[in-house]
Parts: sequence; C-alpha cells; structure tokens
Amino acid sequence: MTAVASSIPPEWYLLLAAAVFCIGLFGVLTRSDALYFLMSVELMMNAANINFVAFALYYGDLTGQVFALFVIALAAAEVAIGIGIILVLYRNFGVTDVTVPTEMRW
Amino acid sequence: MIEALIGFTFVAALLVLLAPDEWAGRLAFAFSLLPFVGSMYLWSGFDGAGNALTGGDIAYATQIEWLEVGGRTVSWFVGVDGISLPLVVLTTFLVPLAIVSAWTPIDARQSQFYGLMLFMEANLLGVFTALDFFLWFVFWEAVLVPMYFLIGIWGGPRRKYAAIKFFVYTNAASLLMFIGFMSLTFALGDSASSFALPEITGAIADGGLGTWFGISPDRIAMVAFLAMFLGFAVKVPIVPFHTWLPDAHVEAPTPVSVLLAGVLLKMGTYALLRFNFTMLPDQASALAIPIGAIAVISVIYGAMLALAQKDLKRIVAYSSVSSMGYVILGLIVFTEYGVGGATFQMVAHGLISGLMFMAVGVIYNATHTRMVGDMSGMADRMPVAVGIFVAGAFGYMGLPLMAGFAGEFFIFVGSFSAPALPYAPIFTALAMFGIVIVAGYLLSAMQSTLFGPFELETDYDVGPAPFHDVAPLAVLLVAIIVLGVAPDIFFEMIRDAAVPVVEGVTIDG
Amino acid sequence: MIDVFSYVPAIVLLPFFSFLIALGVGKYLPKGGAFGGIAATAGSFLLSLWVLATVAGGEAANRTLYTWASAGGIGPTDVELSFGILVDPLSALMLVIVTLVSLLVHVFSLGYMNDEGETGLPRYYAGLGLFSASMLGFVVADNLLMAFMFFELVGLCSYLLIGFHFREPGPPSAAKKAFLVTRFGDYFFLIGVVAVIATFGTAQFAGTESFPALAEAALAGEGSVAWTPGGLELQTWLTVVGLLVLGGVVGKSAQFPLHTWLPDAMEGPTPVSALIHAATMVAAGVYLVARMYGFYALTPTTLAVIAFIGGFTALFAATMGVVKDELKQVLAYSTISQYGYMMLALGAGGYVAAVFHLTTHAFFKALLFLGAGAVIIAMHHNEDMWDMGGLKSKMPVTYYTFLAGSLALAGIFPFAGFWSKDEILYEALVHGLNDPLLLGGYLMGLLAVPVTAFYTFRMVFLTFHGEPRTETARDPESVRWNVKGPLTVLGVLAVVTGFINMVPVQKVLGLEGIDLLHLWLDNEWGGIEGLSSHHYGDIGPYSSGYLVGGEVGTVLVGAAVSLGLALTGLLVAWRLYNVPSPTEHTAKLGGIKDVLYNNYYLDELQVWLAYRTEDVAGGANTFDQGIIDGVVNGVSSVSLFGGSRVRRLQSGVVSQYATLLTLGLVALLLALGVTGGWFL
Amino acid sequence: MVNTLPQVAALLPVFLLAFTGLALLLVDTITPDARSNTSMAVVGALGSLAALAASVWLVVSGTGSADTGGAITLFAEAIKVDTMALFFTAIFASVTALVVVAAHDYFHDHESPAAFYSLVVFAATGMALLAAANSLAVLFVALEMVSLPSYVLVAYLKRNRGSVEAGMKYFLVGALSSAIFLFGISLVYAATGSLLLSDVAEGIGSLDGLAGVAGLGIVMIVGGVAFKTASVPFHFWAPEAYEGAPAPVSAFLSSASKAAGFVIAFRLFTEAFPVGASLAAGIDWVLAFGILAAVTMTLGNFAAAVQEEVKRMLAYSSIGHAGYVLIGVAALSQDGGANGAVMGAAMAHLLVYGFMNTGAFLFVAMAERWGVGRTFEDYAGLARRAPVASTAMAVFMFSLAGLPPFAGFFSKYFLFMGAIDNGFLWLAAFGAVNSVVSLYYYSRVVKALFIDDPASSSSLDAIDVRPTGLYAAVVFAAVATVLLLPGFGPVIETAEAAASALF
Repeated sequence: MTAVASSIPPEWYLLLAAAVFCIGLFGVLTRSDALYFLMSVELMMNAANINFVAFALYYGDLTGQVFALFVIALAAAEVAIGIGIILVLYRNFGVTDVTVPTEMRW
Repeated sequence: MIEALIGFTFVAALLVLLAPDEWAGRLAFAFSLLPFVGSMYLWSGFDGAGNALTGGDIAYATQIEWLEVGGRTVSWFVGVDGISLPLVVLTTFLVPLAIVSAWTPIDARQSQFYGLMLFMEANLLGVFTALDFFLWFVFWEAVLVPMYFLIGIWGGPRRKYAAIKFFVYTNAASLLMFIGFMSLTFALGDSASSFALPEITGAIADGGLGTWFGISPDRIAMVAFLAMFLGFAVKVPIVPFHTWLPDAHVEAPTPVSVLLAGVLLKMGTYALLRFNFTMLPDQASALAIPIGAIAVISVIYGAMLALAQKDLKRIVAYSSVSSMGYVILGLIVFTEYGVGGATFQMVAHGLISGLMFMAVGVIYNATHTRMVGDMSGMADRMPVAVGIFVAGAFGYMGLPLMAGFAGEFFIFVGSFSAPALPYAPIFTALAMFGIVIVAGYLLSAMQSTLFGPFELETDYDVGPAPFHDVAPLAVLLVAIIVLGVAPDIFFEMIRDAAVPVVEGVTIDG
Repeated sequence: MIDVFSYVPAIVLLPFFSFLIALGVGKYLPKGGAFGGIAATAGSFLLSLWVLATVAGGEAANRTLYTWASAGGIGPTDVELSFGILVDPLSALMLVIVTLVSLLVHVFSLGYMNDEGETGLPRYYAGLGLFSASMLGFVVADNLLMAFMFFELVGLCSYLLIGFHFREPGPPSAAKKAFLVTRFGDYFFLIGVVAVIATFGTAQFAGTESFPALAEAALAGEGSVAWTPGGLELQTWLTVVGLLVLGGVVGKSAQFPLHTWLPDAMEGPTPVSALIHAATMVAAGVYLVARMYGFYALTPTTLAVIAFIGGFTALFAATMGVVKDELKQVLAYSTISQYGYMMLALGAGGYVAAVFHLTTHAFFKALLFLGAGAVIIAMHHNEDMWDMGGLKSKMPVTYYTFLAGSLALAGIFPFAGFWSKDEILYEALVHGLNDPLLLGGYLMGLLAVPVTAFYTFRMVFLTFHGEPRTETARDPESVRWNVKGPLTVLGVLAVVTGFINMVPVQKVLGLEGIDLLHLWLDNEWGGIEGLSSHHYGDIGPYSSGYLVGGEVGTVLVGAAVSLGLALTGLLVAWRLYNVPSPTEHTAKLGGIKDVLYNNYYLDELQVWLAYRTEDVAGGANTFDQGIIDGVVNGVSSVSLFGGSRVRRLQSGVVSQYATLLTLGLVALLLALGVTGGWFL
Repeated sequence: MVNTLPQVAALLPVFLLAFTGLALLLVDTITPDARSNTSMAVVGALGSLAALAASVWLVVSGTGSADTGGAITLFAEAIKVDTMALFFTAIFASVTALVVVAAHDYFHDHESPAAFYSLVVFAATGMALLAAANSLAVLFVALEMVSLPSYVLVAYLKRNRGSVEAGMKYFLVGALSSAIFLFGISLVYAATGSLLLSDVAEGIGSLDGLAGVAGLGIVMIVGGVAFKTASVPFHFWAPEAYEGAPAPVSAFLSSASKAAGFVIAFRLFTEAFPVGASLAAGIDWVLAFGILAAVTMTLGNFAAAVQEEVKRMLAYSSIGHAGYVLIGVAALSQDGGANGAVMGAAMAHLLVYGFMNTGAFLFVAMAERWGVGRTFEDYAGLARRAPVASTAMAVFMFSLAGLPPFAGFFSKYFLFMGAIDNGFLWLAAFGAVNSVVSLYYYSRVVKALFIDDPASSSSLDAIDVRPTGLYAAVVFAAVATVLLLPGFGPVIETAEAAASALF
C-alpha cells in the first residue's frame, strides 16, 4: 500500500466519515426542500463510501472499493427515482416542500 | 367414533349454512339429532374407567400425530371418560332443543343462525373430548367465533356491546391461561415430549417439573395455577370476573342463552377440573381457603344480585353465577362426592338453566317483554308453559328428586367434612344459604309475573304457547326429574373418574 | 303368607298416580279427577290398616329399597345414599292417620270444591294427591335424607295448594311466604342432614348402624363417630346437629318464631287447610322429632329447647287466637298452639304423649276445619264470625260435630283432647319438677289451657249460638252428604280417640293394659329394637318427681288443675258470648288488643327484614354495575384513549418523521452502548 | 434427482422471476396499449406461479437443507441457497401471484398499467435474491432492488394526491434508512474487514477494541431492518404508504416487502452476528430487538384500535404484526434450546401472514374498486350484497386476530410458545395484551360487514361489478388461510428445520 495511506491512522477515516454522515443527517433534519433532502442523503451515502474505500485500503482487499462503486451506481438510481417522485409531487401539490403534503396523518 | 361425531356436525353446519332460510330450522333440527344418537351410542358402549388424564382407560380414544413444534408433538387426540361423557351427552341433548326453541324467535337469516349453532356444537364437542392441549385449545377458542355472531347479529338492542365484551374478555382470559399452561409445559423439560394432556399430567405427577430459567418448580406450578385459574374464572364465571355474563345473556337470543348457560359455562368448570384440579392438585389445596371463599362469595353475591334484578333473563343469568359457585366449592374440597357432585352439577345446571332460559323465552315470545313489572298473571293465559316454568324454578331452588338437588346435595355432603378445605363446615353452611336466597328471588319473580290477575304492559294478545315452544321445555323437565330420581346413571361414572383426582391431592396436616 | 311390607311403597305411589292422572287427563274425568284421588287414598288407607294390623301382629320392617347415589368418599368416610322403608308402630299409626284424613278431605272436597263450581279442579286434586304421596313417603322414610326430600316435597305441595287461587293477589303471596319461611327452617335442617351424614356416615333411623344407635354408643364410649368438626366435644356437636335439624321442625310445625306463614296459609281452600294442619305438613315437623327421638333423647339441651319453644308457642299462639274474627284464623292459631303442646311433650320426654296428641289433634283439628268449611259453604265463603250466629239450628250435624271437636280442642273430659293434653302436661310436670326450664314450659302450657278453651268457645258461640246477624246467616246454603259424611266420621273419632290411652285411669284404678298407645309404642306387640318408648325413656335425661300423694296424686292434681282451668275459660266465653247478640269485648284488653291483632308485629318484623335484604341486594347491584363492571369497561376505554394518544405521533410531516427516527436510533445506540460499555 | 442438476439450479426461482420481469417488458413493448393489461397480468401471474412451484419443489426435494449436504453456496459464497431462502422465496412468489391477479381488475381503467407488473415482479426478484444473499454487498444491492421499485409502485397513481404523498414520504424515509443501513455496513466492514457473512461472524468473534464501531454498525443495520419491516422507530412511512398506495401495492409491501425485511434480520443476526459472539463482544442486539418488538406491537395495535379507515387500520395492524414477528429475533438466546423453534414460528407466521394480510388488503382493493368508501361505516352491511368476499374478509380478520379455525391461530400461538420456551415470558405477555387489543379492532370490521345495518338502502348499490381477478385472489387467500390450519404441520416443520439450520 502507498506511504500516504499508511501514514494516516484508520481512526481518522472513521472520524471523517462520521463527520460527513452527520453533516448529511443534519441536512436531512433541517431542510424541508425535497432536493436538499436528496442531496443530504447522498452525502450520508458517500460517508459510507469513505469507510469502504479507506478500509479496503487498510485491509488490503478490493471488496470495499468495488462495493463503493456499486453504491455510487445505486445512489444514482435512487436520485433518478427521487427526482421523478419530486416531479409528480410538484404536479399535485405545486411545491417541492416536503412538509406541505400532510393530508394523511394519525 | 368421536371424530365422526364432530366431523358430521361440522358438515351439517356447512350444509345448513347453504340451505334456504325457510327450512333451515327443520333441517338443523334433523341434523342435530344425529350427534345426539351418536352420543347415546357412545354412552351405551362406554367402557372407560378412571380418569382420562391420570392414566385411566379412555373410551373411544384416537390419537393421530398432527404436527411437531418446538420438539413436541401436537396430535389429534380425542376420547371420553366418566367426566367428559356426561357433558358430551348434555351438549348433544341441549342443542336440538335449543334449535327447536329458536323456531319462533329467529325470523331473519335463519340458515346462518342454525349453521352457526351447529358449528358451535361441533366445537363444544371438541372441547369436551380433546385430550391434546392444542387440539383442545383450537376448539376452546373456536367457540368464540359463532358465539360472537350469534349474539351480535340476532341479539337485543345492546347486542354489539355485549358481543364484543364477551369476545374480548374471554379471549384475554384464554391468553392468560395459555401463558400459564405453556410455562408449565416447558418447565417439564424433556419429561414430556408432547402436548397430550395425559402425558403432561403424568409428568407433573411424577415430579417432572424442573427449575426453569431460575424459577423453582413450586413457583412455576403456583404461577401456572394462578394464570390458568384466572383464565378459566372468566369463562365460568367466578365473581369478580362475571360481568360479561349478564350482558351477554340479556342480549343473546333465547336459544343462544340456553347454550351459553347450559354448555359454555361448563367449559370453564370442566377446564378448571381438568387443568387446575387434576394437573396441579397440590397448588389447589394450598389455595383451598381463598378458592373456597371465592366460591362462597360467588354463591351468595350472585344470588344477591339476582335478587336485585327486574329482568327475568338477568335473574337467571346471575343465578347461574351463583350455581357455578357451588361447582367451585365441590371441586376445591377434593372428595369423591365433592368433585363428582360438582361435575354432576354441571350437567344438572346445564339442563335447569336451559329450561329456565327457554321458559323465559317462551313468555318473551308472547309478551315481548321480560321485565318483572310489565306483566302479571301469565299463568292465566299460557298455563302449560307457566306450569313447566314453575317446575323448572323449583328445580333451580334445589327441590329434591330433581337434578339440581342431587348436584347441590352431593357437593354439600362432599364438602361439609372435607379434610382438604379448612373450616369446610363453615364454608359449606354459608354456601348452602344460597338455597334460601334463590327461593326468595325466584318465588318473588314468579309471584309478580306468573300469578295474580292478568295484566300486560305491551299490547300483544297472549295465548297458549305453540307446541314446538313447549315441547322442548317438557323434554327438559322430564330429563331433569329423571336425573333427580336416578342420579346414578351419571354419578357413578363421574365418581369413578373423580377418584384419581381426589387421590392426586396430598393434604398437609 | 304374603309380605305386606312389600306393598308399603304402593301406599305412597297410589296417591302419586292419582296426581299423575289428575294432572294428565283430569279435565276429561268426571269431578275433575276427584274419584281417582278418592280411590287412591282409600286404597292407601286400607293398605295402611293392613300394615297396622301386621305390625300389631308383631312384625316390622326396616328395608333399603333403592340406591339413590352409589357409595363414595366424603373425606372422613364413605357414604351411600339410599331410599327405604321403616315400618314400626309409630309410622304404621301415622300412615293410618294420614291416609284416613286425606281420604276424608278428598271426599269433603267434592262438596267444597266441585259443588261450589270451582275451576282448575284437576290441578286441585293433583295437588292433593301429590301432597298425600309426599307426606306418606316422609312417614315411611327409613333415613334422614329421604325424610328431608319428602319434607321438601310437602313444602312444594303446600305452595301449590295454598296458591291454588292464583288469579287473586292474596294466595300467591301467602304461598310464597309459606314456602320461604319453611325454606328458611329447612336450610338449617339441610345442614343438619349433611352434618349427620358427615358425622356418622349414615342417615338411617333404625338398626344398630343407625345414627341414633351410633351416637348412643359413642356417647357411652363404646364406639366412635366418623367425624366431628375440629376439636368440638362430641356432646356439644350432637347438640348442635340436633338444633340444626330442629330448624326444619320449627319451620314446618310453625313453631315460634317461624309460625308466621301458617295463618296466611288460610288463603288456601279450606280442605287443604284441614290436610295441612291435621295430618300432613305441620304434623311432619313433630313426626320428625318423634321419628329420630332416639337421637334427641341423647342431647338434654336440645330437649330443653324443644320443650321451651313448645310451651312458649302454645301460650303465645293461643293469646293471638283470642282476638281473631275469621273462623279459620282462630283455628290457625289454635293449630300453632296445639303443636306447641306436642313439642312441649317431646321436649319433656313425653314421647308417647306427643304422639298421642298428634293423633287426637289430627282428628279433631281436621274435624274443626272441615266443619269450618261447611260453615263457609253455608255462609257463601264469608268467614267473619261476626256475620254468623244462630247456625246451630240450621245445620245441626255440622254444629254437633263441630262442638265435639271444640270440646276436644278445649280439653274437656272425656273428649280426645283432654286425655292427650292432660298427659302432656303431666309429663312436663313430673319431669319438670327436677328441671326449672321444663317447669317453665309446663307453666306456659298450663296457662294456655284456659285461653284455648276461651277462644274455642268464643268461636263456637259466635258462629252457632245467638241470633243470626246477617241475611246469609238466616238462610245458609245447605250442605250435602259429601260434607256431612266426613264430619260425622271425624266427630266420632274426636270423641273416642282419647280412650286408646287412658293413662290417668290406668294409673288411678291400676287397670293394666288400657293404656294401649303406650304399649303400642313400647313395642308391646313388636316393633324395631331401639325405637321403643322405654328405650327413649332409658337414654333420656329425665327423672320423675311427684307432688303430694306420689304418682297417683300427681296424676289427679294435674288432671284436675288442667280440667278446671279449661272449664274456667269455657265459662268466661259462655258469659261473654253466649248471648243473643254478642258484642266485641276486645276493647277491654286495651293496648294489648292491637298487639294481639297484629300478631305481636312479628310479620312486620319479617317483612322489614325482607326489605332490608332487598336493600342490600340493591346495593350489591350498584356496586357490581358501578365498580366491578366499571373496572372492566374502564380498562377498554383507557386502552382506546392510549391509542388515540399514540396515533398523534404520526403528525404527517415527513421531516418530523426523520427527526423522531433519528432520535429513536440514537436512543437505541445509547441503550446498547451503555449496556455493552462501548464508550469506555 | 436435484443433485443431478447443476448447483446454480438452486437459483431457479430467482431466474424465473427475473425472466418474467423481462418478459413483461417485452410484452409491453410489443403491445404498448392499455389492452395489454390482461396479457401482462397473465404473464406476471404465470411467472410468479412458476417461481412458486419451483421454490416449493426445491424445498420438498430438500435442496440446501441440512440432510442433503447443507446450503448451496454460489459465486464465491456471495449467494447461499438454503431452506430458509427457498421458504421465503415461496412466500414472495405467492404474494406476488395474488397481487398480480388482483391488480388486473384494480387497474382495469388505468392508462398505463403495464409498468406496474414489471415493477412488482422485479421487486419480487430482488426479494428472492435478498433471501439468498450471503454477503453484505449482495444484500444491500438486493435491498435497493426491492426498495426502488416499491417507491414507484406506491406513487403509481400519479394523479392521486394520496398516492403521491405516500410515495414521497416512503421515498424520503426509505432513502434516509438505506443511507443509515449502508453506513452501518461500512462500519461493520471497518470493524471486521469483510463483507462475507461468515467472515464477519469470525470478525465479531475477535474484535479488539472495535466493539464500539461494530456495535454502532450493527445498530444502524438494525435500523435498516426496522425500516424494511416497518418497525418502530422506522415505521413512520408505513401508515401513509399503505393508506395512500394502490391497495394491491399496500398488500405487496405489507406482506412481501415486510417478509424481505425479516429475511435480512434472520440471515444477518444468525450468520453474521451470532448471538453468542455478539453478546461476548458486548453487543446485546437481542435486547435491541426485544425493545423494538415490544414497542412496535404495542404502538401498532393501540394505534390501529382507534382508526376510522379500514385501510389505515390494516396499515397499523401490519406494524403490530411486525412486532410479533420481531419476537422471532428478540427471543433468541445464547445456546437457547428453542432458538430454532421461535425463529421458525416467526417464519411460519410470515407465510400465513402473506396470505391473510394480502387477502385483507385485496378486499380493501375490491372495496375501492366498488367505490363504497374507506371507513368502517362505509363497510356496514356489505355482507348482504357480497357474502362470499365478506366471509373471506371475516376469515382474514379472525385469522389476523389469531382465532381458530384459521392458520393465524397456530402461527401466532406457536410464536408466543417459542418465546416462552426460551424464557421470554415478558415478550409473550406483551404479545398477549396486544392480541387482545387486536381482537377488538379486527372484530370491528366483521361487525361492520355482518352485524351493522347499511347506512342507507342505496349505499350498497355501488356493488355492481364482480371483479373476477380480485374475487379469485381473495377467495384463494381465504381458502389457503383456512387450510393452513390442518395443514400447518409441513409449514412449521420446514420453517423450524430452516431456522435450526442457521444456528
């Protein structure tokens, strides 16, 4: 493995990933606009990717890295569907604010 | 043989369900005669000895493995002994009469009504013959379903409330009982490999109960006993778990009340005898005083409540609570006459309360009221029905040479000097006072409704009751007198099956 | 030689069949099935006579015929419950009495019911038949349980017959009262029966294995009983049992304080009253004590209680009889009083005397009631004596027979009542001289004598003497043979029955063998071991003491005193009421009058008790509906309320979901992290 | 004879489903007009039935079961076919078949029903794959393969505000949950260094100081499972999604999708995070599931008891049942004698639930088809006009409530029994209390159908059509629910065997 990678202890990657994850989560909890929501989720997923890549390096096997690629693809698919849903949401409710549609509750 | 009996009844229920309303009633009656004949056949060829749960010879036993779960087998295991056979006969005897008594009052959705009646009969037969816990539990719970509809659809004004109350209350009780029984079974560990009641009873008797997740065998047994006792107490019902009964009875149509009081209540006492008092006799005798107290309270308190009622059906309903108190007393004393008398009383009360509810129903059919204040002098208009009503009422009061007296007297004799129950004489004497109160309220009710000058609040012209209303009453009355004059026709076999139960208990001191 | 005892069940069953016939096809039969009843009771009567003769021939029977409930354990012992017959001098005598009276009542009913055009006759005769059958079954019962069963059936029949006119308001409530009050007594009786069975393992009356025999042996220390409740002295326990059984006796024999049902029972048809009072229901109580006298003789306390109750009731009821205006009411109270005498006798160890009085009373009281019935027919069912008078000339047969009965009731020499009552008082006296409680009973009994004579003849004079006070009295309806016949028979009996047991004569003149009843009940001509009056005397607690002149003197003094008192009462009645137009003298009694009219307010007391019970029941009902059912329904409403809170979590705003979801996850993390100790 | 086949034949059901999906797309492209509805339904139904038949056949022939040489692993152990996988495949396939058949009538007037069928079948394929996943990577991919079509299916009625709102909420919560799930996987990977379940298990056995990381990851994975099974606290999407979505979709999600969530749990928490090792490492996920189970069943049932709309009541009831089934994981214990029994009972319950719950939602679909309304009041007296369907509904309701003579009775009581057998009395007690509550609200439906009188004489006139497909599906489900009581033996025994093989 390369020198750079080896010089940074794995805990730091964990911390970084955790930080990114929390930023994403913070976005999810605070933003009421569907698109921001979507982006925040993307962040959270990429936090996971950081872990995969980093520890793939740490353990020296490629599964993690490959899986990261899978995740990116899935994330893309998810976004595609997300956008579609946000589209019909806008058609029916005229907004992209996710807190507006509350016809069904309790 | 038994499976044929049950199977046929299921099929009959299905056929009646599909039959046109016009002749569903007649068809159901015709069908219901076959199970009766069948039970008579069972009786004639009865060769059982001892108690089915304690290794006695089980008559007409069949055991077919059904499935295996958690390393234990569940099987189709049916059979009768001296305790269950009389109840089977009672069931098959009451159902046809109840069906006939429904011809007048039930005027809508007949095929569904009679179908459900037969469906209930099938399950009741299952309850009284099943010897495998899960099989028994299937029938036990399945009884709720037809009952829910029978009360809910054909009942009185508050039928929905009564139905759901009966439904949920008794089901909650069953779940409690289930947990209790299961912890008992699993505390047996490997000493029981199936859910067959005889095997479990035997394993417990042989001290198979082991420490279970750190709980000592005695604790387990006691907890299980209490859970099952509470569970069955609702079904019996024992004060203070009785409040569903009056509502259910008042709302239920007459034929359903007949089965409810005649057979369904007996499910509770039967289960108490089978599970609590046969499987865990020592726990029972350890709790003798509280249980005896509950029994006495049920008798007196139930009778007092009946005294306060104005609705004839409510009166009979509460008096059923009272009568069930006697049964509990008979069970807890652990003497042959006590336990045997209790079982005999189940049958006797089944017949008598059935007769009373039918009689009230006949009057209701004519007057469309059951309120004591609304009528008087009915004897003037429907002499025959009222005559049988009076006879039945005296049967309820425990008139000698009628079934009720036999049952109650056996219980009293069995309990008065029972070693298993401390202060037995006092408990018995207190319970006996019920016979005075019952006379009090029944005589008062009869005086104000049946006798005196004829008056009626509702404007119906009251004539003599139709034949098919009175006939079941007469049949029941005959049966009651026969059982009262010759109780031995049942009591002997019952006692034979009760002996092992009595011997099962160890009385300290 | 055919065995007559195998026909004893027929004595019971014949009337039962007449019941079935009358009930089933009575309305198609002439006279509403009356003849069936008459034939049946006549048959029973003849059979009873035969049995009597056979017993006189020295035979007796104590047989178990039918096992009611097979043997089984009751804890201390095993028991088998069975039916059987016990035919000994006592029951044979009683059989004759019951069947005879019942036969006469049936005949009389032809006049009283049929001729009066009553409806529901089949029901009536069915009732009579069942009544007789139950009583006869009770008489021949060979064990206490069987006795109790038929005892109860007697109660049922009284209910049915007292409430015969169910379309009127009065009879049903009277019937209810009769059944309830006696039921209250029977409650104790039932406990007694159970206690006897539990204690001895048997309820047999006679034989070495009978419970009196066992009790005797146990008390003598020669045996032991199966069971006595925890740590209770045997003697005490037997006393308790005796008193418990006595409860039933007090109820049925209308002793204080359970006598209140009997006067109301007059609502029933008069022949029924005759049957109830003379030979069946009321007699049952006393007969029961006599039947198991071998047991009672063992418990002095019980005997004393019996004697005292009896004496008190005798006086107490007599005083109430003084002020009554209805013919039947007077008779009712006289019945209570007379049975008080019998109880006194039994309590005083006068077994024979009691049975003697039971016999004589059966005849003269039946006579009086039937006579009253005749008068009532004549008076078109008006019972108020103040509306009568002067019937003497109009209906001589009734008058003279009625007079004979009254003299007997009043205890005037030489009529039947004199002999029996005199013997009772004698027994009470001689035994009472060593027993103050008993002496009290004797004195009360003695005091009752003049009162009895007074009200009896007040009744006679008001009814038959003086001027007619109403139109109906001037022109009463005439009665037919079917009324006069029974009256005559009973009239004769009322005169002569006393001679079967002329103890005073025997004692004074020393004529042996004329005290037939004594010899009879003493198994002179045979009977069953252990059921003889001598045996009772031996095991009984009493010893005799005498006044001046030893036995004979005491006899004479006693007889003289009681006769004198009776005559005094008669004379007072003569002075006050044997005038052309008598008037009320009750005013002279002042305040006591109301008390007597209202029967010492005992009915009020019992009614009050009944109402209080209903109040308690009402309270219980409120509690049940409110608290117990309230809890049940409360649980469900609480759950539903909980549900309605829970669903509010689902606010519909998705970002709040995200928040809650995250919080939940964090909570879970903390929970596990802390338990797992990750953060260390 | 199975052994003669190549090992890959064990995946036959998955392939069948996948091909069906593709075939559907093909059919759609050949006849791209609304009339293709029928042909699509037929193809879909046949395909899923074929898959069902295949999986049943494989189960019967003992493929992957302990007594025929154990589980079959393929693709470098990334796929593992054992009895449990096939058992669940059977569940998914049967539910899919029911839904597809029912959908034919439900979408009779929809402008483009075609995509629906392919989406359902593809989702089912994902589920079947999920059941056989033996690596966290495959597992996640398969999971997304289930989720993504589901989002679309919920929002399928794109002009219906309810459907769209439901889809939106489902999607957002779902996206968040899968992100959490993924991060959990990444943490587990970080702690154990592998994605293969067996290696993960070893890693859990030898965690040096990374217990916290692994624990964090496991809890997040629990979160992901909770989302898929609609358990607290990830349940929030369920009521809305089930209520807003087209009824057949609700049926599909609440039965099949839920089962998929549980197959993850059963797989992961037996093979990747075994009880013993986890407890040793201080990761007491049993407790976590215990809490979730208790809270979930309580919340679901109590909320269901106070609903006005039948469909939403069913949604909450399905949350409650998730709580019951969670007992199957929550009542596990280290070398507990009844681990197999309780998890097997949970599987059996899911199978039965697949029929009775699907049937119930399909009855709602029928009601929506009739347009009688959604509330209990609207259902009043339906039995007068539609006795057969109503009887079937009554069967479903009583079976869901756990009453005999219906299969739900056995599955539920065996579940409680297993919990008691493993000493988890408190879970059984919770279950008991809740099933009493459930009896109340299930019987409300029966009461409405059979006991109550219709609001007005005309209110029943809406019932003018007899949708054959819906009827067929509902009746079939009802018959299955009844017959599974006497025939419960094979089910429970297979399930127990499958579960026991995991420990």
